[in-house]
Amino acid sequence: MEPSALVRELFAWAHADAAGLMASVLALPVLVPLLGALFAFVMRRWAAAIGLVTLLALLATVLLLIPWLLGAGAQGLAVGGWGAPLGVDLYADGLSLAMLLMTAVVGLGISLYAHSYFRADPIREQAFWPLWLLLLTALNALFLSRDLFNLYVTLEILGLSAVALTALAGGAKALVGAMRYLLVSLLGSLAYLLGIALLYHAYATVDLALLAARIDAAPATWAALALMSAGLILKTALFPLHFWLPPAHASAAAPVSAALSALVIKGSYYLLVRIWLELVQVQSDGVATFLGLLGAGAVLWGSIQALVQTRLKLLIAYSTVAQIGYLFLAFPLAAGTGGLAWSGALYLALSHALAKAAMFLAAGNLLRFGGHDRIADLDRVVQRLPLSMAAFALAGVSIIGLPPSGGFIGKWLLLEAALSTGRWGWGIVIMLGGVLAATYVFKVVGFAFTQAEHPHQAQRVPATMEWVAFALAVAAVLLGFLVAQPLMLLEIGDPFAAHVGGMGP
Amino acid sequence: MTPAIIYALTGLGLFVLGLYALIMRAHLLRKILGFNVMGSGVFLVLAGLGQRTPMGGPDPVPQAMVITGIVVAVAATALALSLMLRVVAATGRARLPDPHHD
Amino acid sequence: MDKTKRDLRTAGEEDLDARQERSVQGLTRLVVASLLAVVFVGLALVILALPTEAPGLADQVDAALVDTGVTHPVTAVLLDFRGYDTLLEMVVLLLALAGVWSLAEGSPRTDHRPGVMLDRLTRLYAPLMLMIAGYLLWVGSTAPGGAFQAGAVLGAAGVVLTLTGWRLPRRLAGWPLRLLLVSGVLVFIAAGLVGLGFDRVWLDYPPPWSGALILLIETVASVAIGVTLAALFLGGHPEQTP
Amino acid sequence: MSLEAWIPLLVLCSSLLPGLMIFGLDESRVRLRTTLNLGGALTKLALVGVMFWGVSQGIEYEVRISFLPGLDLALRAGPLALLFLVLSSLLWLVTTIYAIGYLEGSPHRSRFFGFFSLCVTATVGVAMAADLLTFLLFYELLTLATYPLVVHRGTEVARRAGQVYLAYTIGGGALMLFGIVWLYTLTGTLEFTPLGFVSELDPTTHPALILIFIFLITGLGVKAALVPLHVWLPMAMVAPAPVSALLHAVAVVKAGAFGIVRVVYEVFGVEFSAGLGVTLPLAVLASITILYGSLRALFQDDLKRRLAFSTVSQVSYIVLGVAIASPIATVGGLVHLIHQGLMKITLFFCAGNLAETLGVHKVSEMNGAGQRMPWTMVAFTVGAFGMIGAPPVAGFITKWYLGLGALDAGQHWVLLVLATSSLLNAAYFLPILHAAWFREPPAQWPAERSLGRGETSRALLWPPIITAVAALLAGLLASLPFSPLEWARFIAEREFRPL
Repeated sequence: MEPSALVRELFAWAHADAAGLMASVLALPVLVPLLGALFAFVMRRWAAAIGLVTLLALLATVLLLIPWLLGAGAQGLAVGGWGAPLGVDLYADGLSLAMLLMTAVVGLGISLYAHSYFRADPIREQAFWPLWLLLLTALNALFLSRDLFNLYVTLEILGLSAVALTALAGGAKALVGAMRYLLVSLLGSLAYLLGIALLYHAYATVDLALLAARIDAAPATWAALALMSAGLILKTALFPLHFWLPPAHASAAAPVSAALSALVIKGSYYLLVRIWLELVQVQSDGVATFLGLLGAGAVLWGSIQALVQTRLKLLIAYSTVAQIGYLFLAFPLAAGTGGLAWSGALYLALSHALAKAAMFLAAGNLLRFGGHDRIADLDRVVQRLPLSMAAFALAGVSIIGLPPSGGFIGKWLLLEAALSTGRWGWGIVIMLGGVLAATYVFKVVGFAFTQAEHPHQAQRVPATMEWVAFALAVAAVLLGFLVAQPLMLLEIGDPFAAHVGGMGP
Repeated sequence: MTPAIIYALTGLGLFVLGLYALIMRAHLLRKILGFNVMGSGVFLVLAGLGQRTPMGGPDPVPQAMVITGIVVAVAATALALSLMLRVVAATGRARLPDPHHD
Repeated sequence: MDKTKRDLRTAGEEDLDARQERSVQGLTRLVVASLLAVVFVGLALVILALPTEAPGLADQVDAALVDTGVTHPVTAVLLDFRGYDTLLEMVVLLLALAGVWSLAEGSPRTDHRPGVMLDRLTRLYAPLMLMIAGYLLWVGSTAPGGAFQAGAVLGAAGVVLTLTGWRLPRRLAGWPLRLLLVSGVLVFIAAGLVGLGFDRVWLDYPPPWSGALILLIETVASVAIGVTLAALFLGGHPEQTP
Repeated sequence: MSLEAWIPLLVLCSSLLPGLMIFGLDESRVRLRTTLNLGGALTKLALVGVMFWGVSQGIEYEVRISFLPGLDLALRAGPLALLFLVLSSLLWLVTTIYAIGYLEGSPHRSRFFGFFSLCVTATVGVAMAADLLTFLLFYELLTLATYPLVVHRGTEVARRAGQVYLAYTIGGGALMLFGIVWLYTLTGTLEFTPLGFVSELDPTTHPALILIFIFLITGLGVKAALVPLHVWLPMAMVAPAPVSALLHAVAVVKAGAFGIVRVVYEVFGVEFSAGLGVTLPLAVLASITILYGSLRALFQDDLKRRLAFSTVSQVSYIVLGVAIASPIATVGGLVHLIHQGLMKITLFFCAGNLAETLGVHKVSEMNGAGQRMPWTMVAFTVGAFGMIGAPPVAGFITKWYLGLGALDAGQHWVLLVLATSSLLNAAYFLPILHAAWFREPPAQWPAERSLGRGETSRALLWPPIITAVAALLAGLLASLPFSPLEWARFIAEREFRPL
């Protein structure tokens, strides 16, 4: 390059208006945790501090995005300046934003908890932070990407970091759980990737928006959708492919369990919803009904399994299996009710994230306190560890779907979608799941009042760990009061509107 | 039967064979190998079908995707092997117990 | 007498159980195999139904190649068009290493003194591999090759060295090594930021700098990849290695 | 927001805030806790008094917060709400005093009083709810807040009772939610309105409306302990006596009965309900409950269980009054909301006193109790006569109006139910009174304790005396303005289309 050209360029740099910079802000939710992970990896001693600062920065970033998107509507960013189909596009609408916000808030809670949780174990602590920050990177990248292949890479980062975090607990159960989780996750990813291969070779693009415009009901489309959906369903642990979830989620360390149940499964679910919303206009067709039936199966089977568990963490993990089922009820219910059913499912996803994180963290406190998580031997924790028990119960209120809580709003919207179109069956499943959830939640609460046969020596639980669990549970309940704002957020860019493209009739 | 189709069908075959091993084989190393065979199958489909350009030259985009895919697969395999060693150390067996009895 | 009988019976029952289990397994095998065969046939039909000619993105890549600063289309896709993918892919590699390190308690590999042959060969191969890596890196912008290929060869060199008992000096095995490991991703992110000054978005390299930036990224990345691969092979965290 | 909007919120907060503060209090801060409790109760009573005066002057107190799209959370204090509000805030004060005395020195009092306050908060919310959604919200909150009180003792029996209680109430709540959402999809509103808001719907929806009615009444019937949904109530007797008072008189069963009143009058409209043909089955169900409860009570030796089955029976008088669908019966049903509360709480306080002071839990142990604890047994006698329906105690007024209403509506069979029930009431109360007053006391009571200088401590003695006097006055002064009866008449006039 000639010197004069360089000077000209530098001059232009100084006078450039900041449009590129502004647009690139959209990449910050990915870059912030990524940089945090790199620093935490290099500077091991400072890992925890770096992690907490990163989470605060991430929350600030996402909060910054909210007014921007509320004002300017959905935003895109052609990373590298190329744009689809050559380049990779990022895109943020209300749906992505809600998921980003959920990740940042729950992530901050889990981080604060983890800071106390790992304090006595520097080796685990140093290993935890880079993996955890990479997990957040993957989630945010997943929520922002519009490119199916790029999404494959984010899915892999998500899966591998989740597996490594699960194994972090050590011990045979956690390792075996992690191993099974890894195999399942890899299998899911490959099925998804094969689907993408078919889509690319049929339509010469992997960009969701372009695909939506080009796609037609060719055999390749259906095969690809089937492969991708199967892979994602496996990763989301929808009944009957949920077998891997309870052992993994129950055997991990408390903050990891919380992250897995609250956030990680939402990643693949989000992607599935995106693909369906963009590529297939969900009508009341067989596939949607099929997904709904699996969801209903998950609600009932997961709840019943939760009910018969004798270990608290397994109970909570099966509760996750059941709650995942609710998210899939939106597929059949979306026909004719559109935004109502999807808002309901997404509202459930958000409140489940808060509530389930609170539950697992509270369970972690009980585990540390008593040294075990046998439900029948909880031994009067209701007065000995009231804050954690309150966290569990409040989170339970949201999981059950009692008013006022985020879970109630989600179930109300789903129920409204079901009943306004006269689909009683789905409505009955929604109600039944709530009653079963009440039974298993209060099974735990009941034993928290009684005395165990063999009283045990109790360990101290740091106050931070108790307060974080409590705060998340309160947030899950408060989500039931502040309904207008989250719903307004979800509206940005109209993600649930019927798209022009797609294969709908 | 163009070469592209033959590659793709071979890839599919590998995918299915690997899947069989991943599901049915008990030994973890075989499962991990099954995953690798599956992966190779997918890459073969991805790259193979990229040869259907009118000019006959390969489409570079799937090739780049395959490179990315391979690196991801290598990374995943490394983690899987490492985890397997830990599982063997912890349980004394290189196979997964029945999820309902552990 | 009784005892023998009981033992025999038990053994017989166990045998029966095992046989039953085997037959169940056989049935499962059959079911799974036939299901997979159906999947294969279905997908094969789908592939056969694809048009025999498809331009893909080859033409568009060719058309845009002049703006990338490299002449090899695959490298252009990897580092420019879909550079974001590549960045995340390097993150995957790093993540795998972080995961392996979190799992392994010290190095699981026991050191064997290498034989004379291996020892001598290593002395010969290691520099050669280094050179090949350099070549692959350099040629990547115009012909097949590039950071990952170079990194793979570097990694192999590292593996060979490791096998012969060579270890990173302890004072380098701490943060300097980790900094080297993350350098690929860091430089990639940083290079992406250059465009911001030219009113371009992140990872959009300004045209006159594009080729140079890509080469920089590739160079650092191939070293980082090579070191990561070698470290993955070693398993445990080198700081904890005896 | 205007002053009128603030008062309903303040009524909620007057128990919510002390409740939340009490949770955070250390167990030993007895005086501060007592101050918070009584301060909250008195404040609430004063605020309710202000609203009572205001409503009688025609002011409606209302506050709304937007909730779901198209749906608000709204509190409104109209005449019907006031009926329940006055009852619950008055009895809460009395029960709080009693509970402070009853639980003196026992563990976990902060938790107890915290949930106790939440319970009352939920109850006043139920009273003031201006639509079905708000109603449901507080109704479920009530379930949650009472659960820890039911299992308070932490025994295995208590835990089981809690499980049963929840199974019934949560199941009922789920049915209600189902019905409410269904109703909302038909009407687009859930606002309570005198004469109801569904009568304009297309006749094709009437089968759906009947189902919705069934869902709502079933959900409410759980708390109102309609047979066969009453099972939880006798089991919940393991809880401490103040909790029994709360369940039976102040909050829980009342919330159910009150909900049935709301649904019949202000969702469906009583005349429209009658037109749908759902009131007669409801009246039959209520009658069955009345007779079944009384019959079961007859065979209970455990005093609290006998009282519990008596509640099952008595609460259904309210439902019966509603279901007869005549203005006069309505007056009887509504006024019984108050009357039953006053009488039943008296009886439970007395039962608690006997248990605490003498260790007497069974009817068969009550011989001569009147000689050992005369004031307690006087109060008990007043309550028992009220239940039987003997004039001049409040219960007589109820039965009188129910009977008149049945005649008015031409449903003569109800008279038979009332007569039978009164006989049964007499059959299970009079032997107790006879034993307590005319039999010789035993040489030694099961577990006698000395509490204070009188027959028992003052905090335990005054509450039943106050409520017994109130029950007596409600009967004696029924024709004065602002008596429960007059207020019930005032409401009934609004709920029927002027002829």
